[in-house]
Amino acid sequence: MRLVFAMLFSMNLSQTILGVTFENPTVLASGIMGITASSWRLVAESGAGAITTKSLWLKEHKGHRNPTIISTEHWTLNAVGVPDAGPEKAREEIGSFMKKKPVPLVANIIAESGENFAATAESILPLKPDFLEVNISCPNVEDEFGKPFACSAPAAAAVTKAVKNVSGNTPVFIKLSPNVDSIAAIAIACAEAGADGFTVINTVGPGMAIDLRSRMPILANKVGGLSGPGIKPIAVKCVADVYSATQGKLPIIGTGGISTGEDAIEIMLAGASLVGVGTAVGDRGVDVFAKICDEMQLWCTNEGVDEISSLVGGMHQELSRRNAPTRKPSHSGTFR
Amino acid sequence: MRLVFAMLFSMNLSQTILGVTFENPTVLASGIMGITASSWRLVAESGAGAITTKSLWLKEHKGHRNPTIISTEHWTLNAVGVPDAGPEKAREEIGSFMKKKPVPLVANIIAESGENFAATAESILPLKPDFLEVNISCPNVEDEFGKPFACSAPAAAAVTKAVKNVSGNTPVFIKLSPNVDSIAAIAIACAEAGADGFTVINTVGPGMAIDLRSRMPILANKVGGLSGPGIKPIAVKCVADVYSATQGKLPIIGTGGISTGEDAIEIMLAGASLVGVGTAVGDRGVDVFAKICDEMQLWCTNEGVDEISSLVGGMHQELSRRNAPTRKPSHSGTFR
Amino acid sequence: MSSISLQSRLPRTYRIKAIKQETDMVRTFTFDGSLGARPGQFVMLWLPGVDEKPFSVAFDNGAETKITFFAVGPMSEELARCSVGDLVGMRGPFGTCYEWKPGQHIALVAGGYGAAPMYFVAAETVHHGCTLEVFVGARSKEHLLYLKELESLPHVSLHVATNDGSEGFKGFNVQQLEKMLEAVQKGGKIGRAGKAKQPRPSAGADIDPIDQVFACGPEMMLKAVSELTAKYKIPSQLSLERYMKCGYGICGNCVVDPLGIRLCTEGPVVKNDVCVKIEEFGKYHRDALGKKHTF
Amino acid sequence: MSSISLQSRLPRTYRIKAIKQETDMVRTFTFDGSLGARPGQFVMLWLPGVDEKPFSVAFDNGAETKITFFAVGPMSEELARCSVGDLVGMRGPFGTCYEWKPGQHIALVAGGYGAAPMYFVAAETVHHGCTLEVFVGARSKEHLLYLKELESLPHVSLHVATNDGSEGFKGFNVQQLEKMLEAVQKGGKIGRAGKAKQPRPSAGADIDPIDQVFACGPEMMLKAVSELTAKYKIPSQLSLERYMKCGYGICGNCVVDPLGIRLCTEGPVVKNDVCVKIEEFGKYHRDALGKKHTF
Ligand SMILES: Cc1cc2nc3c(=O)[nH]c(=O)nc-3n(C[C@H](O)[C@H](O)[C@H](O)COP(=O)(O)OP(=O)(O)OC[C@H]3O[C@@H](n4cnc5c(N)ncnc54)[C@H](O)[C@@H]3O)c2cc1C
Ligand SMILES: Cc1cc2nc3c(=O)[nH]c(=O)nc-3n(C[C@H](O)[C@H](O)[C@H](O)COP(=O)(O)OP(=O)(O)OC[C@H]3O[C@@H](n4cnc5c(N)ncnc54)[C@H](O)[C@@H]3O)c2cc1C
Ligand SMILES: Cc1cc2nc3c(=O)[nH]c(=O)nc-3n(C[C@H](O)[C@H](O)[C@H](O)COP(=O)(O)O)c2cc1C
Ligand SMILES: Cc1cc2nc3c(=O)[nH]c(=O)nc-3n(C[C@H](O)[C@H](O)[C@H](O)COP(=O)(O)O)c2cc1C
Ligand code: FES
Ligand code: FES
Repeated sequence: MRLVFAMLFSMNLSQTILGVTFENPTVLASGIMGITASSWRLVAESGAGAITTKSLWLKEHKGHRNPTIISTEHWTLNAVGVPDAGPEKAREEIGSFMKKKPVPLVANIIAESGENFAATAESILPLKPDFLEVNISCPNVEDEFGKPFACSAPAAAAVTKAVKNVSGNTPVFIKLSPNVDSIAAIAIACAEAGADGFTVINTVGPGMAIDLRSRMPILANKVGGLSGPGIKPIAVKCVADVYSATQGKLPIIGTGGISTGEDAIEIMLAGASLVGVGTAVGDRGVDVFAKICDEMQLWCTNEGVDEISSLVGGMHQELSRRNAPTRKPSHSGTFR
Repeated sequence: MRLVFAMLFSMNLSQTILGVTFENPTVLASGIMGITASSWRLVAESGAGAITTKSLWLKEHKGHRNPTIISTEHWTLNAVGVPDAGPEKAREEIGSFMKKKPVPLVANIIAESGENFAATAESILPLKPDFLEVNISCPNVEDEFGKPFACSAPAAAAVTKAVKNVSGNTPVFIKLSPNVDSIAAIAIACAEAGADGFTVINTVGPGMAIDLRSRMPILANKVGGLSGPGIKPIAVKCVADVYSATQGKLPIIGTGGISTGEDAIEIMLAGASLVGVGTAVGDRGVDVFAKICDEMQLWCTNEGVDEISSLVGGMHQELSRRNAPTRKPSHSGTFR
Repeated sequence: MSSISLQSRLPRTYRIKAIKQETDMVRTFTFDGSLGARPGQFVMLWLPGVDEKPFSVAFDNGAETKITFFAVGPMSEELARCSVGDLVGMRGPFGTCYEWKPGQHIALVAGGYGAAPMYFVAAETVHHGCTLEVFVGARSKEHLLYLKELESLPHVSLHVATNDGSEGFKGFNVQQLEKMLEAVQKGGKIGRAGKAKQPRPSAGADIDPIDQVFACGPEMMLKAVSELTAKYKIPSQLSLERYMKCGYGICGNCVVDPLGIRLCTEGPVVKNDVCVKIEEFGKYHRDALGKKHTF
Repeated sequence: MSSISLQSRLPRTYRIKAIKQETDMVRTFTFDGSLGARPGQFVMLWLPGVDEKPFSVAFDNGAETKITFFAVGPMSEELARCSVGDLVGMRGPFGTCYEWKPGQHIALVAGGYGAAPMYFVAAETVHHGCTLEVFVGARSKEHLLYLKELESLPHVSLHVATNDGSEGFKGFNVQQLEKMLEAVQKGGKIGRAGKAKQPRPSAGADIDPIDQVFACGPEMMLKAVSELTAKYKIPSQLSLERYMKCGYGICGNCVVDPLGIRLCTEGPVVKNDVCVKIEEFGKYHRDALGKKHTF
């Protein structure tokens, strides 16, 4: 199937972003099948253009008890609590993946303080990840650490600066939260602090589901972040906001509810250069990456799009073309 | 069908809240089939326990051009822009409804300033609505008026005070937005300003959908609020937060993604006394109210629940019973 | 959530495949693709950057969809400026459709762009062995629509009326309808105004009873048809229009007094026994703000 | 999103209908209701306020679901404290199931709680006219599970083994399996250890060739079965366990080296030709943090 398509539509999905070449725009989102090198390899073989590790801590970190992940056809709620065995395992798994690297690797790091973000980055950088992704937006550790850094412009900027101080020439992507008054304001603060790119978005909410008979919240953490098809419009809006707030100068990994090739194209039109895929792995299978690529190629071929990069930010260009220019980034840079 | 159920399960769904008796907990949410007395009557005949008017302005107010409402099986996006013909029509329609009132009427008001909220309330109060619902959370007029009042505790409190100054003994429900750092903090501020109850939640996001071929945002307003099944976990979480932040002392109209009797029971367990239903009218038909009531009765009968009010806040009671008490309202009063 | 599977609630853009200039104010667009619309149903037509409004489906054969529109205001005038290849969005189909039984003898009454959906009805009903009396009316000759298409159908007797008599009967098509209903009642003959194509055996002789009447056009015409068919106790189905936004029953803009029914959902095609209970029918309609306007 | 319609990913609580004390450490819960599980599949069992973990379905007849568990740690000990009427959540069914052809001659190898899912397999396979050689093993007599249930089935030859010889063959059930495979290969006879219920005509005489071997139990037993069936070139299906959280393929906790397959999705029942490629099989597994632990 994959092959047939691949042969029918020879359109090239590859792009080079900040010096790194991606065979296609799909990226395994952090926290999905993201624990071991074997897992990353299978995902790469299943068609992903790049993989992202599960968030990595400076020290071993326990997650929440189960249930940690539940879903319906409309939404997925998760509060895994970012478990991690620590840097030794990270070195072993990333090291083994890099030895024979099938696709670029994005190392996602998390910490409870700016210094520890920097220290975690330092512990990972020697493994030569292609990008660093800084998770300042996890809604599932508020218990331990309070509101995510991504909810405050100064805090987000401080973490960005701390990581940039040690990151050398490894591009640093800041992973933003949709659960803020103005994601554009946060993006501008991070950009001024030196961010090289953004991952937009982390999970939405958080939300809660209750079991009627036991009257108990189902998640052990009681609340968890929303993901899946239901959040796509929020992801598209956030990507559009960040793109216009940064005048499209910084690459964005558009993530949130992407399940099909058309979803991927939609979020690229909003401003994403790469497309993160998480929850859809559970809905369409691990070969969702190949499926999305086939669907993108089919669509692009039918519509006569021969440069995948020509899609990036296409909505903004169309709006200005119709001289209904999108508001110049006002304080909020939000679309109106 | 309805009748059959009604006869099989004689369990009583009625409650009296702030002196007003509701035959069942379902309430037509504002903005859905909410423009005329004829519309409200049909909804009442279709089983709603109460109806809410479309948001009413002090003066005629134009909405957005179409497309204003779009949806998929996962989400509905709307940016109607709160059109309203103004107080004369409101008086005519509400007046005609009150003449032979089948169910309680909640008058939903909106304005661009605290004074005008008060003025709008004064223009409506003579019509003797059962509750006033104050829409400080509409995401679709930010263009005209900036961030909703519901996004700032002082602003929300100021509007509440202004309305309470003129509302006499008509209960005032403040309609809150989920798109804030801490809905609990906003609720506490409004409660201290005299709010008699809350409607939780208004739409989520906002979000955006893009047409791939034209590369244009589909909504004329470019962005719109999310509603429907995909937002239920956020609504349930927000209701739980507001309930615990106000120690369950103020009634809540739980609204957001409610389509079935089990959804209604879930949000009541989170702390809602009444249940708003909007988007589901488009998915299950205008008789969704009767369907939800039948499903609630069926469930309650099977589970031996004979007092509908015993469901309200049931999750909080269960959590304390298991002495895993829900965090006492911390600043954020958020569940962890 | 069955309704969802039956209709698309998210517009998808299609390229205009062909444009036909019907009269100087009327055009027909043809799109590749079908939403599976039935005669009488409508779609929400979206002109990106302009507006989105309801339009009756003028034809849908499962492969192509046609829309016929009058250029009368902001959106329709923009539509009129579109060229082949331009993108127009559609979502739907929405609303009720005309209902008939195979072999029935049906009178179709069309005014203005109503001729378009009526042609769609005619094409489908003759498939089911129905015979049709089609009454098409317009101000004058040059405003008549879909005559050729209707003539091309079998089992169709065409009755044309123009206010100025520049073609066919001078007056309103509803007057012609009334003549026929009288004749039918009396069991007597009627002189046929307008060219009755391939007259059926009974032509000129006794007219078979009319099983039902379908009408689509200006509200005053519909009102006349409603009263007429009520008087003659003949079932009729009328296509009523009100200001529409969502098209699927949640915004409430198309609700009519005093029934509270939504014409995007319980309509646009409404049986006359319901129409007669709609007090605002022929009196007033509401705008985008819900304000009343008398006809 | 087909997968969703096939499984529930949101736990729903059921009241425990019956509790059977199998041994002092093992209980079986019966729930009213079915998730439509096939033999070998598992459900995520949720004890509200405690934890949620994977458990093999011990029986599902479309109306009732049974779970058999060992009280060995925090969650299972809490489970053991539950009484009839208590609420337990279930979501699923998840994972692969055992696959067979009607009329096959299948050897089932069960260790520990593996006897429970193996009884479910046995009950289904005999329905399809299969004949079974069931090898049940345990430390000693009092830890043997599901013997009565297995005996109650037709076409089942039961082979019991205990490490201490307190019942049946003294040693491991895999040794008995090996004896049989040898015998089959030689086409020779074998003396039957354990009580072979209603011996089939061929009993004591030549054993019909074994078409395939199913195994569920401790990893070291599975490893032995894997090597044995590879050596005798008999297809086998083994139920492998790894730490599981989501149960439907997104958390990645149950992924095995070096294949990267998820045992909640591509497993738990894995064909031996795949098992032999899993280098960590029999060597190590990972905990909730992804840290390796050797067996
Ligand atoms: C069920 C239905 C089917 C229709 N089918 C056709 C058709 O096949 N061909 C056609 O030319 N027109 C059709 N219309 C009318 C069409 O929707 C537009 O009203 C028309 O194109 C004029 O819009 P405008 O913006 O160009 O002019 P405007 O000046 O905005 O409108 C002129 C008049 O049209 C009516 N109108 C405007 N907007 C709407 C709306 N959103 N919904 C309903 N009425 C409106 C109002 O009475 C207004 O006074 C239909 C309307 C409905 C409700
Ligand atoms: C596919 C599958 C089917 C299973 N079927 C059964 C069954 O039918 N009956 C039964 O008694 N047990 C079964 N288990 C094991 C069960 O899930 C629990 O591991 C067991 O109940 C012990 O959990 P605990 O919290 O009581 O003790 P713990 O001390 O937490 O666990 C004891 C050991 O069990 C394993 N374990 C713990 N948690 C998990 C987990 N979430 N996923 C996988 N392994 C875990 C670990 O190796 C741990 O060392 C199954 C496991 C899997 C993966
Ligand atoms: C089970 C699960 C675990 C996740 N873990 C992480 C994580 O460790 N770090 C992180 O930055 N994001 C994490 N996320 C968020 C995803 O990377 C992604 O941003 C979000 O799920 C939206 O994308 P989706 O709708 O495609 O899943 C997780 C999401 C899910 C569903
Ligand atoms: C089409 C539409 C129009 C709405 N208009 C209003 C409004 O005028 N005033 C208001 O307070 N809320 C309005 N809302 C929000 C709803 O009242 C409700 O809070 C929200 O849709 C969540 O509930 P639901 O998922 O059941 O629709 C509107 C929602 C929709 C979908
Ligand atoms: S158009 Fe919205 S209800 Fe009819
Ligand atoms: S348990 Fe989550 S991937 Fe297998």
